[in-house]
Amino acid sequence: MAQPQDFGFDDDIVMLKDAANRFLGQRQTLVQLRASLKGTEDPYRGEERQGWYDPAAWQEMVDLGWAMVPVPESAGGLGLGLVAAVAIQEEIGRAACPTPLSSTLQATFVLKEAQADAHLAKIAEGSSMALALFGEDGAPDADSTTVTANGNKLSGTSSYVQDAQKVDGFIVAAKASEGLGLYWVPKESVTIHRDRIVELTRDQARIELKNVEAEVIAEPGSGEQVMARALPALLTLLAADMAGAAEWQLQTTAEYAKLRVQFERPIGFFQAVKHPIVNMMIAADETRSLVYNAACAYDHDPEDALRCARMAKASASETAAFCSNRSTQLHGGIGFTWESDVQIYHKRQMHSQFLFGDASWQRQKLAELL
Amino acid sequence: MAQPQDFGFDDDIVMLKDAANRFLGQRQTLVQLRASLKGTEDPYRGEERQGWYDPAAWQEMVDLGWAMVPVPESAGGLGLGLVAAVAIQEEIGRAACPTPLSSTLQATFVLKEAQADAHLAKIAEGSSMALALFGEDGAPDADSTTVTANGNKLSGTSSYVQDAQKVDGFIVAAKASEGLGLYWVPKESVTIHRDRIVELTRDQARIELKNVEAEVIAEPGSGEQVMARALPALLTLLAADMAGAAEWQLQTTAEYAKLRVQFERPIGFFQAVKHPIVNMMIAADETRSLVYNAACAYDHDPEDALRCARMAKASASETAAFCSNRSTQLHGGIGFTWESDVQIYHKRQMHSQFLFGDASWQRQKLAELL
Amino acid sequence: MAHPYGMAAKMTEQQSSPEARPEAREFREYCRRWLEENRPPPTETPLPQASYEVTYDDHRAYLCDWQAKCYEAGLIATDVPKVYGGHGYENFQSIASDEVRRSKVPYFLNWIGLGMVAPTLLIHGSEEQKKRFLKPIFSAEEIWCQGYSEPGAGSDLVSLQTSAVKDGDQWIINGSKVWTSLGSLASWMLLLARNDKQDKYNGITCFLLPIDQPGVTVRPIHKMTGECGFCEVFFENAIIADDLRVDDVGAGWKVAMSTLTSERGAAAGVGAVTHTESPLSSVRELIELAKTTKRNGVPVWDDPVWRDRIVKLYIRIEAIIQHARRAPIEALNGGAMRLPLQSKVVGSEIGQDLNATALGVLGMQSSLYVGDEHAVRNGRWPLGYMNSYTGTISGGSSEIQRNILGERILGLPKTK
Amino acid sequence: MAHPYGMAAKMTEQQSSPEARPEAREFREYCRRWLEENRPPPTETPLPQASYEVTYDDHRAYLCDWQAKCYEAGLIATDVPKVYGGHGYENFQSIASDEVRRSKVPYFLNWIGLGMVAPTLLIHGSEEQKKRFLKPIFSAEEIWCQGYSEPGAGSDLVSLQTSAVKDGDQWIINGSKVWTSLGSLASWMLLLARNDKQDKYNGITCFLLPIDQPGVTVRPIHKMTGECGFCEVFFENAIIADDLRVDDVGAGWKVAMSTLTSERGAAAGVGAVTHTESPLSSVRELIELAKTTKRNGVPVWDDPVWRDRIVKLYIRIEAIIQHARRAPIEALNGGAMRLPLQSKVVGSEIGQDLNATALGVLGMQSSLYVGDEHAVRNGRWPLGYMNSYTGTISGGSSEIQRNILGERILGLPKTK
Repeated sequence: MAQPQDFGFDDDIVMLKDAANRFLGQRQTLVQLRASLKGTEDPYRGEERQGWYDPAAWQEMVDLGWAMVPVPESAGGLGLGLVAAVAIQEEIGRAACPTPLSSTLQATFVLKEAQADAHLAKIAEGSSMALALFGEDGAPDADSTTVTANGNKLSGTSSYVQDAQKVDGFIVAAKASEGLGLYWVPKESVTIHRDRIVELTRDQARIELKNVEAEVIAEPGSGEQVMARALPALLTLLAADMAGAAEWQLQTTAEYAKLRVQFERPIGFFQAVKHPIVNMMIAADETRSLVYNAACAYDHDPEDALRCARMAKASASETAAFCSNRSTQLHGGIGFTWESDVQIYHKRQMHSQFLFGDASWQRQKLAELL
Repeated sequence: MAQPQDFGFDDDIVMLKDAANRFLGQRQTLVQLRASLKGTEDPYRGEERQGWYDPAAWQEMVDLGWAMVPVPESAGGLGLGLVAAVAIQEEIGRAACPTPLSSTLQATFVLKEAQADAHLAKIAEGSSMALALFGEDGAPDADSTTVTANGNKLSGTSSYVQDAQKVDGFIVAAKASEGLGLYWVPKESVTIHRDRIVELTRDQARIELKNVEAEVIAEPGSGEQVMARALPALLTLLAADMAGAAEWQLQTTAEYAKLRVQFERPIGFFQAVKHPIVNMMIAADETRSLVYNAACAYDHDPEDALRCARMAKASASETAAFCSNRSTQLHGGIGFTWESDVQIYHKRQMHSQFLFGDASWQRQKLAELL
Repeated sequence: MAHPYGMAAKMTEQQSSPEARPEAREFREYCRRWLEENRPPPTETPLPQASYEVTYDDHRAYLCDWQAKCYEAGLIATDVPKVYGGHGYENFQSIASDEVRRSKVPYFLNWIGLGMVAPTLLIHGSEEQKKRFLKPIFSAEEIWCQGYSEPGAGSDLVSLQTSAVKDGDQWIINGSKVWTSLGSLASWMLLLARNDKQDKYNGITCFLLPIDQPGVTVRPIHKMTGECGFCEVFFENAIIADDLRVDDVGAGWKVAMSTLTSERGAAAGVGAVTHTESPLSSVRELIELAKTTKRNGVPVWDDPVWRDRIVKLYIRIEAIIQHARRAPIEALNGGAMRLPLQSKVVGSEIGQDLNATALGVLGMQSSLYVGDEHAVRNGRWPLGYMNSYTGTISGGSSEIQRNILGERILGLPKTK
Repeated sequence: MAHPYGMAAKMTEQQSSPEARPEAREFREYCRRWLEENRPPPTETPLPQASYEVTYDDHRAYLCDWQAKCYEAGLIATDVPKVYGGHGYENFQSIASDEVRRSKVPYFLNWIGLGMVAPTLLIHGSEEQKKRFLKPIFSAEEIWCQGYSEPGAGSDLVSLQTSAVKDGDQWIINGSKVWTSLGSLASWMLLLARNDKQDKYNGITCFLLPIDQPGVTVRPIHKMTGECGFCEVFFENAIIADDLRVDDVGAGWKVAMSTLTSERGAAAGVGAVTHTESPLSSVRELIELAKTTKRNGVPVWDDPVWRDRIVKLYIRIEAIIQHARRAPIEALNGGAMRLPLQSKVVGSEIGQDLNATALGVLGMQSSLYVGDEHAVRNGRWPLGYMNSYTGTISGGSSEIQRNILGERILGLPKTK
């Protein structure tokens, strides 16, 4: 299938990306996040940390139409596809913004592949939701779930649910005798056990379901296929977030290297600093090009979407690890302090690295396609 | 079993190592090697290249007693073990010296494990021999051989035989119905098909055996065990050679970086040159320490010898690849020319890297021991 | 060992994309058909992997012939005005070069002429120079080499010492050049020489030097592969008429930089194609190699450690291909030069890694070289590995490239 | 965030080797027995992984108690002359420290006192200073911190700006220090301050600063782990009596260097033990982790790609252990300082890689941190990963270490 040479980044989407960049830049969410973290720093004796986000910003994003961007027109959305969603997600990653939008965008693509227009319409109207797919071992397959479905009743625990405290409901993968099914449950009917995690910009939880009444999104037995079709979008969204964060890490480290003086020179003068920063750029750029390609493939050439998405996520995971490592190292002691934003991005990238499978997992799966 | 804290490098062995260093330094074998290569440079239209070595130097080495160093006293040797042999081999590697001694030292340990005193005695008297173990696919197991034994008659072809044109005879691994056996055949009874290889300081050949009369060294069925016991010594000798070559690569590159001026500075001033050279040192030193440990383990703690030897060869292969790459890169155009000795070491290291299995092979086998 | 500009060209290889203009579609169709119908028979001894490695006379004759044909057919100098011997099309050159690469026909021998001299002359040459020199470059009647690097001036080009002294209406040249690709085949050299020792940057002048004269001696240098891929050139009172000077006296550095840093001009301008293997075809070949190379009866591809390493390369190469797609998109490229300036360092390092990985896949079989009957593809992989250092060293080493990227793209302070 | 000298000590851990002297064998036996019999019960909240990460008062009390006991038993200050509070043995300290590490008992809190201040005083201190300060260091009655780094003087230590102005028989101190490990627990600081702004190297003096005085403010800094592992210390007309000056006025740089570069003095001198985990025990733990962590029912260790990566680390760690064996052998060590000067950069980088690899083995489970009931070993691996940057940044970053190695060992020209 012919793909547009410009990845489908038409003028509208470019404007959307610019607007997201400006909006997130102005909100300075991290300043607010820091206030919420006050007193929780110490992992042994600090207060309990909550999954903070800015509800006002979320409402504004809904009002700006971001949540409905990839929702099909049939369900009241803008029908702009993954390329547009990736444009937003990259900016969210660059801002390391805690927001239910990340999970909601992911959920949108699962719902879209399940043709669950009723739930898509809810998203277009401002409802948020997150994916609950994984079992306790965190294997990056939807069929690692240990939740079971008995008719419309779900029981069990779903692990590693992202943004659990921020969303209105969950799309739960559950096993029935006919195979994997996908279900929607409202926040109120589950018990959320908050994980204590390293990452500061997301919350994560195990959600416990005790014979909970659920709405079917994909009938038992069809869940695998729906997830298989949605997976490229999920991997690509995540990779886009990581590409945005990597670009932040690159630019912030380069700026620091221009300002920080040691041995009577800005440290960026020294090749031991300059060359690793260049390597950060090389890594970040490889990921970005692969992300745009993957988004475009999902929208225009679904046959090739999985191959492209695995490449994007594999590259993003390597880039995230490398840029996180170098950004902390090259900031010297400063980047190692709680006060520096460098550590916030470092942790977000560490977390993203493993979500839906790390680089070597993606490569292993990719090899099967070559 | 208790190992000596000094790896068994007693004063005698240290003196032996120093003497080898001086002797090989004085011979300047590479100058003579270059003369033999004259006219053979061009791979498409050059003259045939032969497996040159300096027979006079070899005779001197025999006279100095190097060949008998690891030969047991029961067979007329010095009985000094692998630590002493490694001391010599490291210097051979540092000099990139083409000599039948390398193969002969390896053969000695196979014969020793086979308790083949008669053949060991020949070595003590100045006879040279090489190992013929591998089948055409070059898998680094003695049982990859495709030579078959029918009684004392051998038939088939043995591939990747090192120093084939330099030695008086071969130890051939052959399969009989009872299992693997080891055999000695004189040079005269085989046909040597010289390989055209990249490496300049060794020769390599396929040797063809047509119903050849052979002397049994290890009875059919006992060959696997003999080779299993000898393998740590073979790996360690090779790793020692590579450690010596890596040290040459390190020192030569460091010297060049002090002399070569660009941008009004010796290039070693620039961290883009300085730091990779330091990384060469770090790599070379890791290999050396592991080599001495492996040699000592073989001599004093055979139970642990294989683990130690696989570590040494794995490290040596990584070090060889890295130091070869950096030595050529940091010499700029010069290191890329035929005239530079840098390319001779680069090729020797490339070759050694794969002999008896590369780094990832060693690690795979090592993992089974952990 | 001049910069293999083909690398940049390789990097910009793109997936087939729907042509905007119908006449462009038609031209592509024409190129494809012509190349199919005119594909030359293979040479007796195989051609080297890249055009800058050619040294034999029979290869030279064969390749000059081929280039002349392609020029006649309009695949070279496609966009150059007719008055200078070109074909006068607009924006068709990239289509022609694409098709040449895609069709796996031989590369063009006169790549320095096409890739560097012609673009330089088109910008800086006098009207007479353009009329005199361009056509024989396109048709490969005159082979060109480049005289920039010197023994003491490799990465630090501006420290070159070869002197040019004005003597009436001619210049007297003394000194030497090194790493001169095609030096033994060329009749002309694009030369940088120093007319003023006091003025480092403004004391360099650019000339067109006729090589066949008593004052010029060319000595081939063997590479580590054994091939004589480049030369040393010595000048002892060599003579150049003043009308063979390019641009003003002292403008040489400016002239050199405008060619060296202009990706479009240097790489694709008049149709230089130095490789017909693309990174994508190489990595596919590597995957095939891993699937067919067996040790103990098991394909190397079935070893997850090797597979992982190969897939890593595969992904990076796909990224490079997507770079080419992204580079022209202003909203996504992070600045016009950010991606193009990465192409040489990234492409050459991945290429080196790819070749090194192939040696690992081959294991002991990688020892077998050109001419060995058991060597896989006649030693292509060890040959390719060794030649890969041309990419990481020449035309601005990887170290220099990283300085340039840090300084020009990220605004870090200059190392020197 | 002072240099974790424990790293150097870890690197010199050796395999059990037959003792040359019978009295040494006997002493080792004694240490082993004593440690077995006196192992303290675990703390209520777990101790941090290394002594330079301690910040809580209950940990402080527990560890001071433990150190005092070990001092009484002769495991600390083993080789220090009795007149200074030591035990007066000869070459027994390394045995005692070995056994402390081997037995996995808690580390010693006063590691800066033991590892840096005591060796400095033994070489540069006055007789009075030795008699006054050494014993309370050994017994942990007085905890010490170190005041070298400043906000503007990290890697470039010599550019420090904290001023010391002589006023009668005392000095007035103004300025600030940063990355001060144990800053919130210490009562004394080993301080470098500038007495002469004109003379960069010879304008620095070393002092023993009492922290509990109005002119000194200590502000804890949270690390990325959330722990407050180090402090900022501000001086506003802080006062030091002249008899608390170490060595001559202006000799501070010399004093600092003699401790910083003396491996023996700093690392092992009087028995500083900052970690009880060795690299070898860590890699064994990592292998165990890979064998027990399952995804889709399959142990990660059965994935050859992860196994290969872990075995790579295993080999490098064995090399470090063998380095310690090789370092004293003149014929094999390539020079006395070649291996010791590598230990910090190599050890800290391998440690970082090891922790990062563990996160990969854990996959999503690595997200679970301290206090999460499902976290593997209460978040030890992500905690260890983040804290590993202390090793690669502080006490001379890896970049500075490579300069030192290139210049001091290989004789390359100085970068600065």
